[in-house]
Amino acid sequence: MEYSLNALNQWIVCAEHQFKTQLAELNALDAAIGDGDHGSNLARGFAKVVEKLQAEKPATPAALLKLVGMTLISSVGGASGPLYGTFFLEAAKVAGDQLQLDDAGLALCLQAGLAGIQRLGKAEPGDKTMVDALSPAVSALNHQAGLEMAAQKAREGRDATIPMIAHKGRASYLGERAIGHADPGATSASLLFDCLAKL
Amino acid sequence: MEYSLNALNQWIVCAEHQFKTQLAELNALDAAIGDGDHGSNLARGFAKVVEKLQAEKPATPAALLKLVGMTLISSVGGASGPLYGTFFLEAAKVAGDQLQLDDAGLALCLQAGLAGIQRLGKAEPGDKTMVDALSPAVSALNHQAGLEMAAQKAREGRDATIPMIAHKGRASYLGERAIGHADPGATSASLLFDCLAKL
Amino acid sequence: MKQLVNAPDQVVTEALQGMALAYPDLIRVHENPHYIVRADAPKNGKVALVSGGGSGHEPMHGGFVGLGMLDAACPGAVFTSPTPDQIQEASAAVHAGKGILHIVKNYTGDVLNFQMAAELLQSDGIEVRTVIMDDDVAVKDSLYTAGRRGVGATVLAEKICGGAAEAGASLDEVAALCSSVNASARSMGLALGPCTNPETGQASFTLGENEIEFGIGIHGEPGRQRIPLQSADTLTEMLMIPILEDLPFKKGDEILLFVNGLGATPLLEQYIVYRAAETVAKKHGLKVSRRLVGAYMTSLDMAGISITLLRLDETMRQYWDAPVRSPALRWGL
Amino acid sequence: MKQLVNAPDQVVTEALQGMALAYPDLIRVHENPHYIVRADAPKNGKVALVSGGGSGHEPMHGGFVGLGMLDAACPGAVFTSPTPDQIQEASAAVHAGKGILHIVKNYTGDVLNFQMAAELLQSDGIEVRTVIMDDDVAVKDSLYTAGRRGVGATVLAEKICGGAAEAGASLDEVAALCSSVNASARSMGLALGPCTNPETGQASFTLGENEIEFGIGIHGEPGRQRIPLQSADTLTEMLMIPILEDLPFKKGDEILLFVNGLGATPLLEQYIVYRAAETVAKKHGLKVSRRLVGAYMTSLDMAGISITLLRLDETMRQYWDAPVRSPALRWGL
Ligand SMILES: Nc1ncnc2c1ncn2[C@@H]1O[C@H](COP(=O)(O)OP(=O)(O)O)[C@@H](O)[C@H]1O
Ligand SMILES: Nc1ncnc2c1ncn2[C@@H]1O[C@H](COP(=O)(O)OP(=O)(O)O)[C@@H](O)[C@H]1O
Ligand SMILES: [Mg+2]
Ligand SMILES: [Mg+2]
Ligand SMILES: [Mg+2]
Ligand SMILES: [Mg+2]
Repeated sequence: MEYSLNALNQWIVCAEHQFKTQLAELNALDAAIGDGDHGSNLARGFAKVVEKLQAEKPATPAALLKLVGMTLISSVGGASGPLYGTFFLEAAKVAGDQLQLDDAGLALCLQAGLAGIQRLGKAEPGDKTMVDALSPAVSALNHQAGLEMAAQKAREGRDATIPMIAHKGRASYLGERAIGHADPGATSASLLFDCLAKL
Repeated sequence: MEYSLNALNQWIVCAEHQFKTQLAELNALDAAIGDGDHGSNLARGFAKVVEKLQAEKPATPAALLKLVGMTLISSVGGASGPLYGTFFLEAAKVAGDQLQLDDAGLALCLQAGLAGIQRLGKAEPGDKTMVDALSPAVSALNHQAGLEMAAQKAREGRDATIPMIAHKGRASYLGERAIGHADPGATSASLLFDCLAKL
Repeated sequence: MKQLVNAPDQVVTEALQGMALAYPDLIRVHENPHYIVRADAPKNGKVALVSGGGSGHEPMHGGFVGLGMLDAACPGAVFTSPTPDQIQEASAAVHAGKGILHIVKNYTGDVLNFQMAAELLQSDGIEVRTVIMDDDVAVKDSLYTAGRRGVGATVLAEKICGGAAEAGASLDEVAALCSSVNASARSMGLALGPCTNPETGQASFTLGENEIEFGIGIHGEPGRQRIPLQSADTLTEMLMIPILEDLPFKKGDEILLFVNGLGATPLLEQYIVYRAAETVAKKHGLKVSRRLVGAYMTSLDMAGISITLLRLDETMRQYWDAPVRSPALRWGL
Repeated sequence: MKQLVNAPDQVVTEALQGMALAYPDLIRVHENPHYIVRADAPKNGKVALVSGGGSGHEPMHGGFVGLGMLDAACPGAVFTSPTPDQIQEASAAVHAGKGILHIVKNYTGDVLNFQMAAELLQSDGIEVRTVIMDDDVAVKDSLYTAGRRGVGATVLAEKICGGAAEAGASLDEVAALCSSVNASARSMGLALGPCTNPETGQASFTLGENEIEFGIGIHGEPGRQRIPLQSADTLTEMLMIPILEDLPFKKGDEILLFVNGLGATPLLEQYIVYRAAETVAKKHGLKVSRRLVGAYMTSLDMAGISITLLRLDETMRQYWDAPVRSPALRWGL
């Protein structure tokens, strides 16, 4: 499959829609083991992103991904702002000046994005963060398993955070009390891959 | 009937017991149209009074009534402290150096006490205060109707405050919202007369 | 309701002991009876300012004891005015020969107890003046009520008169200034929820999901009216209009605007209300020249606010600006 | 939950506008992005101190902007750290050529956003040092967590470093002093009830009739442990012991004792806790030489308290005592 500028745009618009409609659910997940704002944070950030995409109409996948990353960084705040922001910025770097991405290209971009998140946040799989959803999903893409399978892996990764103790982010303060709750960042990451799978 | 030092002492001990056991009820009445402390105020004051009576063993009715009044003034605070304190101080003045009071003497004492309350607080019957229970009760005593009848009149006076709008004390801030609640001070006054009737 | 207390009947005593420990350089606390005095009392050459009232309104009044404000404060039981002997002893302890001003909020209990104390002091040859504060416009007709309550203007009067007393004003002058502050100030408040008296453990009233008490006092007594919650701007305007009309405040008046948190209301919300209040004041042509925002007169853990406007003259402004050094208000020193 | 707001998404903006109106002589508020600077910024000849974090902790940090304390504060959305561009612009606005100290509470979001901002500033040739505050002993093992949270010591560090910066200390000196305050301070808190985020309208957690959250943070995140309510003295001791043992504080140490109300807790209760805390400190042979009691770092309308102990050395004591003139802390001026 090929991912045109238009497709990437659709991806982000879908994500914006997801975060807006799942705002309360994401906040509730975050309230259980964090400070209850993850949904509000992403809804605010992606609303701004869509507004900017419409105003600035970036001309390449890289420009689009960079715009998304910069906007998230400057409008989300919290832990997820710099982390998701870096995800898109690093992806943009790999996208270079290609006018559209193929499957392998997309996988490389998202792989770089994930690496950026891990460099910044120092989280490993098993720490109960967004990395637990992103990592298996990106890995599926790397193995040409397809978007549907990647999204499936992201959801499994999210579910796998439920029994975990957190070692990063606010949930890590709770010790064993974090057990039994899905990580909000892993949940939002899986929503991102759900949107990718809809392309 | 004659009221010995002992009888007056019993009266106050009964009142102390009543206010202690009715503390929550008096507070609840006061919460509805005031600040919810009338029971606590009187329980605190009369506990101190009984403590002092036991320690100082006053020798005359006047000394006893004065001790009650002084102690209420110095330990109750609020509106009811000075008012009930004055009631007993004024009664003490009339008791003079008599060693016991007869019916007429008691009536004169309480009449003076009521006058003291009205001089200080400027309340008239109908203002929804303790005066509404005290006034008919004292008047019954003045007409030699007996303690039982006086207590009965005090209870009727208390009940008569229920439909009233208040013109004195905290309840006056409420306007029409005071309607439907018995005045806490009228209620405590009727308890005082109930104790008198038990002598 | 959960509270950080030990024995309910020791709340005031232990809190006072805590204050004594927390402010050793500013105040001294006396027990049996309870009162708080300036660490350097009696302060020669000045009129002594004494106030008091029920506890539960902290920092008022104990937090205002110090240089440039009160000489003594008498805290009663929670929401219960202090007793005459408490007031008498506190007053005697700070009297420095230039007389005593009692600043009394207009509640039956406070008025009666301060009145008795004043009589006791006068019979000991100490000169006492009393000013009754009654700035709450929520209480409409003083012919048929115990009269307006004393609320936020009390904080302003204590600061301004404290400045004057520190500067050497006579008892007559300080009393006249206090009356003039009272006559030039108006207040009104609202509550979003009740408060809980730690001595009784009971909430003062119950409100529906979406109800507020409008025209609230500061003792947990219900307000004048129960109305639905509205936006901060609307509610602020609803408080401001009766305040403005009552004095009335007139175009061009210079004012001090005081937005007061009643206890549990976050500063974030107090600032939103302050914004709305100053906006309304300016729309009415007033010149806002001095400001105070914060929880200075509380009702324990009540959520809500009150607004006080004071029309300033030059004397008031000067003594408002004068240095103050108390636990709760401090500047210039 | 009822709150005094207009539009939920305008809470921070309108509150900042209210602050700007309330303190025209002390601060200036910038919108888009949001930040607060000293009215006289940039202040020549001094290191610029910048802090920030989510809103909802007022007066921290905006209330600490002013002479002798912060040069700028960056408020994020409620409980959400500010963004890098906000921090960058605020820092650039107050930079006076002597470099910038970022005082950052240790939360992933704050750390990452300040880190990005520092990189942006450094690439513009502005020297930036960052000190991460992490004084909360409720978070045990930083190997397996995001590390200890920054809480009450932040207030103390901002005051003390502000004093040093005002006195002309270099960036290295101010940064070293800040690290030293952090290394010498320990804190812990508890909540009797949740707080309600005005942006979402949701209570942060639900507690039983008689339960409290022990080891609470300041963002409405649940604490370390849910335990039954106990007396103020017992709970204070339960907070004090882990604090004392952690540093550890030793017999003879001179300390600053800071009892902080989390929002809805009345001063009456804070004083009761202060009394208990100073008593425990003295029993452990500590010399309490400086004190702070009040709601300086809040979680909106959360009922609860936190306790912070700082081992003072002479430098810290001197700069603690130095004049400060900010909306929330003021003395000597
Ligand atoms: N160090 C980290 N590495 C990767 N992800 C992290 C890290 N810390 C936190 N997260 C993610 O961020 C999510 C929380 O984001 P959000 O609620 O928006 O920010 P905050 O915690 O600042 O309120 C967590 O659920 C987790 O997935
Ligand atoms: N001016 C007055 N004259 C007579 N009684 C009064 C007056 N004002 C108040 N009271 C009585 O005092 C009672 C309240 O007493 P209490 O609750 O102890 O004091 P406070 O109102 O100061 O809290 C009222 O119910 C009323 O009966
Ligand atoms: Mg969060
Ligand atoms: Mg009462
Ligand atoms: Mg009372
Ligand atoms: Mg957050």
